[in-house]
Amino acid sequence: MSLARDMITLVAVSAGAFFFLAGTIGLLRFPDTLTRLHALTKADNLGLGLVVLGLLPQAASVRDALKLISVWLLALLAGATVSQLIARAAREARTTR
Amino acid sequence: MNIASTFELMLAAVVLGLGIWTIAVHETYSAAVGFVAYGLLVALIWVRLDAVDVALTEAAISGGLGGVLLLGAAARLRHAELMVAEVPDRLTRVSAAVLSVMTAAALVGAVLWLPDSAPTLAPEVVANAWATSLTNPVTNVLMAFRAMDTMLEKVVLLLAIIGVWSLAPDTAWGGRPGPRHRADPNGVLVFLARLLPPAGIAIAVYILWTGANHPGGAFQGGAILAAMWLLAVMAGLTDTPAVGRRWLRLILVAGPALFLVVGLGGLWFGTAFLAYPTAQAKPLIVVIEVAMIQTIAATLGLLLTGAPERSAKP
Amino acid sequence: MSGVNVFGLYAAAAVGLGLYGMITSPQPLRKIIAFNLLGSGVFLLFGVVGRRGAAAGIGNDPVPQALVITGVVVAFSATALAVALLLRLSEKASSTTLSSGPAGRAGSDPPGH
Amino acid sequence: MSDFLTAAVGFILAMLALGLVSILRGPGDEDRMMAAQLIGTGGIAALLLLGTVTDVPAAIDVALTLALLATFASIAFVKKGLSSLEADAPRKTEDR
Repeated sequence: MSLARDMITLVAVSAGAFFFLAGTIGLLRFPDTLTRLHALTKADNLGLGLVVLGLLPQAASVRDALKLISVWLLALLAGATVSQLIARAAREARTTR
Repeated sequence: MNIASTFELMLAAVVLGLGIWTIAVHETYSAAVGFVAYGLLVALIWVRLDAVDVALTEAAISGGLGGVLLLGAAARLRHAELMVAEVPDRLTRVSAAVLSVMTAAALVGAVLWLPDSAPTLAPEVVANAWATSLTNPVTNVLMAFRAMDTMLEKVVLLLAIIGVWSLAPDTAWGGRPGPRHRADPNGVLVFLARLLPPAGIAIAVYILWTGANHPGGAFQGGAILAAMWLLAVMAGLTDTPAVGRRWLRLILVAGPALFLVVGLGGLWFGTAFLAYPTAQAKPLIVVIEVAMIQTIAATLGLLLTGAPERSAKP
Repeated sequence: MSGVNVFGLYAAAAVGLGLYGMITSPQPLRKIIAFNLLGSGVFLLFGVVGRRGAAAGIGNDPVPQALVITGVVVAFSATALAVALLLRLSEKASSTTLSSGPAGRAGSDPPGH
Repeated sequence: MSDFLTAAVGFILAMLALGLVSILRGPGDEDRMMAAQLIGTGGIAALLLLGTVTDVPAAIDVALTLALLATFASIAFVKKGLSSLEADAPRKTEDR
């Protein structure tokens, strides 16, 4: 049982780390603001989600597990809305520049 | 060198890099952005130092609210600051560098040569925890053993807000601080500002409540409440209140006033100023904290919005 | 324990950096930011020393922790007051330098109105 | 298990550092606005892993606070980075 839990953690956290890697490569390599924003919000939010998924089997209680999930939900909400606002700011800056 | 200490080196390096960026970067707006990132990341160091109460405070007050305060000022001073070109001469910079390096070296010496097991008050705090029946040692120190410090700190907050308000120009005396924000009522920002504050308020109340036995408390919860209120203000959902309002002033003094009343009650009924009767210690502390979270949230939020700028009458 | 010393060394570096920035930054706002960095270094020094005082099942001496929490709030109040003074100064004098050089060169109105 | 999670914290911190370098380098303010967003994901992931490794369950509460404050800071970045305060104002070329 403990082994199975550890396996889930191992796989999910590794996958999460991979998405953080992908997001960072995107940030470093993509040419302009909008594509970099895309790399940041999509890949990193998925990475955080997988890390949360991997930590769920290690959580001490149901309450901790629920809090972990709400951390991810908050991050998703922030990613979805803030990225739009930043993208608009970027477009405005490009048209007025 | 094992994995754990490599991670610590890396965390210290990231935070140091942000610190250097904050001091060295040319533009003030970028420095303020760097400082926000710095303040949020320092919370990780505090978690590693096993001081979660401080981690919460640093993340909420220092990084979040303090960073945004500096950022707002940087945005408003942007045009004025570009004009300033008087960089200090070489001699000043070199002597400043020498002084800074010497100070840092002295502190490094202190860190390295002070005894590794420092004298500690932790056992005494634990031994006296029965007096309040709270199990979070930091809350015990803040609210009971050193309650005087915490009460005076509320007075400092009050003095700061009086100082900020007294900078208002005559035309806006007692008026509303900050500009009136507007946003598309069907837009993304308003959507977020309607959705996030309920969750934020629930989390703030949870942080206040859990502070009795686990890390948390009125400061951290109050800072979250202030951030949620400012979010609604930035989305144009609500306006800042005119600072001359009586209800507002009542909220601002409620926390320290209740603290003072309880303290004088200790002098009257008990043995000393701020001495809680043991049986009622926990309810009294909870009542003070509930009053304080409102005062703290209002004070922090209003400190961020600054001096009144618009007349109270629209 | 050696790992925690890394943060002690970093805290000393932050104090040095903040001090340097406070002396050499020409803009007052940068001085305020540097002051906050210096403060953060001092708080971390408290944290490292408190970590060494871990005892009785508590990972960090609660008394310095409480002092740091109080310190963070007081530093925030001081920063808010300093920023308000600075904004008012820039409105009044249209210049944010602290030196007595020729004032009135900078833009008169803060943006955002 | 603990070694693996510590290594994961280190890796995510390294990614965070590289990402911060890229974001802070700019060139524009719009790029720098992403800084708080990056900490809202990468920093929180590192924090949650760290809390599990060092057995500090309250780290999750810090993560909740960070998530809220990072969002707040992001909105402030967007608002303050623009010359006008109308970050989300309706305009003619809106493609909603």
